[in-house]
Amino acid sequence: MNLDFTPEEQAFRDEVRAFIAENHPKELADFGMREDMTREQMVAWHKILGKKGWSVPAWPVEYGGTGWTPTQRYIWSEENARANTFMPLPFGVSMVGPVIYTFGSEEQKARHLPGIRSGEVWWCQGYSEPGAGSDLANLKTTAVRDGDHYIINGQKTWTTLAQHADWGFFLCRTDPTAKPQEGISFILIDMKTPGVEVKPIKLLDGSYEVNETWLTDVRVPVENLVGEENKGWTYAKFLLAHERTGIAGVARSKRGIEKLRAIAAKEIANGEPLITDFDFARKISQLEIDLAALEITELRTLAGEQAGKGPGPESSILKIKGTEIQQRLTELTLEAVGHYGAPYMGGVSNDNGANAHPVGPDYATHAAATYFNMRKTSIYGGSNEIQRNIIAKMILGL
Amino acid sequence: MNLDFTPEEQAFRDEVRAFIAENHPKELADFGMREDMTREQMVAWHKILGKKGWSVPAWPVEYGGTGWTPTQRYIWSEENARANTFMPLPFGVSMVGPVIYTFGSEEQKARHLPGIRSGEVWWCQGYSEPGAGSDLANLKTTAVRDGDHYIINGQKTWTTLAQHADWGFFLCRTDPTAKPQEGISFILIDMKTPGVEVKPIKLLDGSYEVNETWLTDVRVPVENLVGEENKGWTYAKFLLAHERTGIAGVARSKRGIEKLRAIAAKEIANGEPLITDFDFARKISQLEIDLAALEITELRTLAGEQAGKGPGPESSILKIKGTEIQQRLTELTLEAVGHYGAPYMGGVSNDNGANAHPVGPDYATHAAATYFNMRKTSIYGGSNEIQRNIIAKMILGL
Amino acid sequence: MDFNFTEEQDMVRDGLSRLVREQYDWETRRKAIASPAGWRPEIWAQLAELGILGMPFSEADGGFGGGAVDAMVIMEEFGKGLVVEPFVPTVVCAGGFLKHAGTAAQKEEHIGAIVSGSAVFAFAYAEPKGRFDYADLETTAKKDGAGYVINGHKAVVIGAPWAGHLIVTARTGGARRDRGGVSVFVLAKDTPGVTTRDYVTVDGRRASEVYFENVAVGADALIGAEGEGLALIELVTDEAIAALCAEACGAMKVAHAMTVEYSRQRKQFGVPIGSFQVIQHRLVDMYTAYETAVSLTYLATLRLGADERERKRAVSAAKVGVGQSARLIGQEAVQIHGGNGVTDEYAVGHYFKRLTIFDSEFGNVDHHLKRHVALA
Amino acid sequence: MDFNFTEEQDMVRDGLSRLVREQYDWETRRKAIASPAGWRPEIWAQLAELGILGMPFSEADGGFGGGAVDAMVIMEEFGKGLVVEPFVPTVVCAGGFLKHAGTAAQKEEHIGAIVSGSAVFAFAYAEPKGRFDYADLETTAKKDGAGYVINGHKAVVIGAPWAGHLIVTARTGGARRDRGGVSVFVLAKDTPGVTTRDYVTVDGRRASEVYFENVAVGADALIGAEGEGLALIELVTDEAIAALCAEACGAMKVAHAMTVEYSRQRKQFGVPIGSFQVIQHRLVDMYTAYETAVSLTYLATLRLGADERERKRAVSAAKVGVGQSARLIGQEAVQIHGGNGVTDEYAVGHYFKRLTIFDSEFGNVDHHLKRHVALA
Repeated sequence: MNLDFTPEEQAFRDEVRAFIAENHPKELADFGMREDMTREQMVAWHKILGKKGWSVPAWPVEYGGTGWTPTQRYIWSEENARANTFMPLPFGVSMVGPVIYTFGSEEQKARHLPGIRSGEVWWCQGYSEPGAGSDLANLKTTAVRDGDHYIINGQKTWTTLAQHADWGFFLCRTDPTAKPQEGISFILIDMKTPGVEVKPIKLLDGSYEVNETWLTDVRVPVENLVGEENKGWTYAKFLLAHERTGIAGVARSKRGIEKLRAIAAKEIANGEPLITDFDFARKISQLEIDLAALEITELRTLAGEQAGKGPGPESSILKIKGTEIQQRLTELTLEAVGHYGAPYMGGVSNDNGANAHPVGPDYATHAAATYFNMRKTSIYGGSNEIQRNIIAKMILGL
Repeated sequence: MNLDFTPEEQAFRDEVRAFIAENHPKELADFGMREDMTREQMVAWHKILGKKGWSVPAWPVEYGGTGWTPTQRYIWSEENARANTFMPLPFGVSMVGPVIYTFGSEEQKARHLPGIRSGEVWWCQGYSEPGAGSDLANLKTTAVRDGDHYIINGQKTWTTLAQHADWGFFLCRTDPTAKPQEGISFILIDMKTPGVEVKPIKLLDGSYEVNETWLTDVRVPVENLVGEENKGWTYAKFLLAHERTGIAGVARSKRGIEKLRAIAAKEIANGEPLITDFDFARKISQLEIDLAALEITELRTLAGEQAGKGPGPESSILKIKGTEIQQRLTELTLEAVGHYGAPYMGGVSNDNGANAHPVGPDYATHAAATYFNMRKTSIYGGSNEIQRNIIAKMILGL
Repeated sequence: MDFNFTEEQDMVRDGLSRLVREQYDWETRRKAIASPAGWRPEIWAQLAELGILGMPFSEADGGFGGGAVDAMVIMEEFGKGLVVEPFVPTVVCAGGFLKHAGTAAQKEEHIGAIVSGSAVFAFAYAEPKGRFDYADLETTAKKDGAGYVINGHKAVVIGAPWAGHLIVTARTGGARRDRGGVSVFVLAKDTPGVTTRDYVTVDGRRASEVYFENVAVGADALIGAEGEGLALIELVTDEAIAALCAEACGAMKVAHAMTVEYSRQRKQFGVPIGSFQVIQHRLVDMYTAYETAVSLTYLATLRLGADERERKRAVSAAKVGVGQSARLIGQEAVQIHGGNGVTDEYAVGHYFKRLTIFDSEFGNVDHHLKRHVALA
Repeated sequence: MDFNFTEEQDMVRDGLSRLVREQYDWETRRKAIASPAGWRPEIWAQLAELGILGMPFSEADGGFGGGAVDAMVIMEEFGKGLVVEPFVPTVVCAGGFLKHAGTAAQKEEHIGAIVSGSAVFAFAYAEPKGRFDYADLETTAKKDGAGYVINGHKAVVIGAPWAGHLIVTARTGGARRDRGGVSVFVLAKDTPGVTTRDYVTVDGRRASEVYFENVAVGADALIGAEGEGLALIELVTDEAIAALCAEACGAMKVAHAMTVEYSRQRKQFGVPIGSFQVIQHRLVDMYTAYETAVSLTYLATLRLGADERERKRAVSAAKVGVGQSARLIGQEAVQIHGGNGVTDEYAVGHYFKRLTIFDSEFGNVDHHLKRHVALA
């Protein structure tokens, strides 16, 4: 048992660091919020990694994965966070990809995996519905078989970045007579199909990153069904467990703490830099300690996965602690900027009163918006309350 | 609306202060823990107040109450805490007394209220049973009518200070066929009746303040039934609401904070008195702020009672916050004494390895024992979880 | 001791409550804060008519002889409706400076105008580098003949876009952060040399960066004694804090009530989420936090007239405790609302945003916990 | 990076686990700690036989060449059984001083005796006024010919009633709290001038106040260089902290498991309390706290060999995080056990007590949060 890198691991880190330094577009490192980026900017790094063969490290090698050890994947995350890269979005890489290569047909693999790897195809997730948040079993969207098509009707919500999506994966009820968790199917939909309508939802921070998606008599070929009909719940649970492992966000939070320290070094409180105020420094230290614990917990989980245990209910801990830390970090950052948290500065797409140019120091510009935005993290991907239910049931046996 | 004392209130405070100064036995002020006191010492102040007519201030005047305003009762608590008096125990004064004068017969009032007022008769409470903590509806103790007696059988637990008790009030099931919360009766039992057996329970801190009480074929005259048979649940709820108002313990906690400050002024941390350490001082300030809020909340509740609202579910807030503050206070006190929290020093009655004489500074002697002992406060009198259930149901309507 | 409101206070509450209910409904508010003006002068006129704007002034000064408790009653109702109109800057802050230290001429000139609704003020005290230290001023007022010349930059001046006048703090002497040498001035916003950059705040109000470039004012612009303004600023900001705490209590009450109601309506797994014990206990903890905030707001309000140490300790206790409650209630209200809680459409998120910004006004939780410790 | 235990470590764990299960059952433990001796030398002998006492020493010194991870494995098992025998004072502390800085003669004299179980040590570092500052020493060791004369009073010396030898820290020079001038000595407890007052601790161990009155020791009693002992003390106490954190993890694991089991058995309102969602979520938060503690214990243990700053930051992070987890788990375990949790009869309360005292050993949460900040 040890935490040191082997010489091989050090060499890998150097290789990764050099690759990033040479290939990552410089301008991408400077965005404060995703809201300010174009679609092209958001997929730029993904495409570069696709060419390099590094866009889907966690996938099995046969489908384009890198075969990296947990330590290598840890190094990869660390180095990307260090360079503030904009990593491939999870909807294809971490969500539908694993479902397709695990449960999909050979045709589906051949058709969809290359676009996910390369970053050419943008995916979105159609799980939640207005009446069913974390309670996915209560789905109302229906897919009715009509010859070799499904006719899909319903409304999805919180479809993140669906405004850019080429394809979506949707949970639809195919057997309305079955028990709530049965009779659900996992269906891939081309977002350009007639009847698919995407309407952005304005969020608290002024951004438009989620959408309502209406499906009205959408005709989808039956070959877009993944796995077996009515078994969608199984795939959805598989996917949620996969989604949770990435959600800890340790490397990004580390970088966030560095930025917070830099802000606190510039802000003056009672005549001295805020960072020299013991009380504020104490709160940063507490956050660092919590994050150090999370980091080791994640590494232990990854090591367990390598030893053959799949991502299990332990990943719920990563989700809970990871999001708590992200939220606390943004809260402290807002606290650090003092009065300049108040000016309203959303992203470029903001309407309705956002200030066109930043007020106050650059580092304050997005502090409030980021704090507001990050409240979502304890709600989405299975709310933290649901994660506790999962742990209580699956780990504690209650 | 104001917080200042009127001239009349100031005069009352002076009167109370003078009375305490003249009449409170000096040696009673110096006990660190109840465990070290004899029965006579525990009732000494009660008896003095009984003679003065101040032992049951909150009772209706016709039964011996003082008719004080909420402000006067506040002053009374404050002044007693200031002098560290050992106040009358609640079992007679705040629990069974109000039940008797509200629901009891004239005979019961005449027989029992004088002894409660004077402090001559010591009462204990027989509510909890080994299988039923905060869930009083699950009582197993039975009272079976046999002519003009009840024959009572069962086991009670957590009967506080029953080892000294002359009388006890017990909840017993009189109709085994009724629904759980019905069929329960409120019965007074002379603790010298054959078949009553009291066995002390050793607590974590080494003290013996609670007991198991066995009732084996105990014959109790039917005139000891309070109110109607099978209506005991109503009286029990009435009593619990009464019990909660006193439980906030604001005045005592204020005094506890003063003592904590004095300890922190003597302890040396990194070469300076601990009280000058910002981090420790911050924690005391936070406690003071929480206590100030609780104090005003209690005063608001008392003012509401005076305006005709009886002690309602709001008193659950006082119980929750009051016990949280008491627990936090003892936790900080233990923290303050550093290494000298470790020596084991229970009360004089301790056996089993407690150290015969204190180790370290006097103020450290009871720090750990008090911390351990106070964990009970969030459990007894209806656990804090039960209090939250009550608020959710009675105030929030959930 | 007395915890009852007077009949007049009950009437003020009822009247304001009606105004907010009838004229400050959510859609109307949304449109108003998104309009170019960002507020509704007609609401301001009605507040004047109802006597709200004159409430805290003495009858001798042209007001209605109310006090801190009246301001508390008013602010709680404003909090319930997330009212953006600048009562605190105008009535509590500017009004406070004028009534505590204004000359007869200053009172004559300004208080009547405030009471009648014709004058709106903003209080320019914060600076880019001063954070919560009222004495950490880079803005200077240099003696120039009988008057002063002001130079500096004031940050996040709430309500300034709507204001005709400013109260400005500036250093007339002493070194940075000295208690001595701080002075307070009143001046018209259109005084030559004053420029502003106006913007929207995240909680739906308007604010400005205010720049002073060789702004010449007369000796009559000075409020109170030259160089001795700090104690006055501390008094007025303590009064403002008590008022803001009352506003926060109003906002918390509504956020909590909305969340209780939502948890009754919203179903998951076939039952209302309010039937889950975890949600129930969290709603209870929010309720307890609200009651705690109300009690501390009473304490601060009722101690505004006490001696300095007692006043400051009570006010800091309130800013700490109310700030902690506001954080808990705001965050939990959003969490229990789930996805809907983070949308712009649902009102609850806006209560959360207002409660968030409340913390940074006149010193946050940490700042006031420090002040409380220092006065132990 | 590697998170696997070696086969040998797994064997050690299994062996110790069996010993605790078979010979350290609750009733036997209860009787032993209440006996006049307060511990069981026969257990100590078995630990020697199993090779546990020699584990962290190099083979050259007569040990079995284990390291910090081995100590972690051992301590976790001790924590599960609330084992009171003095492994930390003897093996981790005394052993640590000897192996890091002992002379060949000192090693020769003491390490073999520790490994064989014939020598028991206590570490006398705390003082009535020094709290958690190892350099705040009133105990002095004055040079006297070739040797030293020690005077002072050491507080709450864990395991001293059972010890034949003491490790003592004393000031040989410098002013109070100076980093320089601190020295470390080893001496027999029966050295003339050493007196003790023995007592029981709330977590079922034994400790002493140790008084030194003109205690003359030879030059060979000094461990390491005179006056340069502080860095050595910091290293050894960091190792002790990592070991105690592992012990706390073991105790937390059992306290949590007991509570989960209790919540399955105990009924209220006709159903197991473990079916209430509030209890479930609190058990989950305890579980999460436990996992956090384990991770930080790994971090501290694996960083004991790192450079000083990194080592101290990791160890302080662990003492903070494990201390916070210990508090949460101890308090919640008692709360969920209800009345039974506060009785002497139920084991859970004793885990709570041990986890409580853990916080004050070698610096509490606040102390280590400060050290963490200072090394940021």
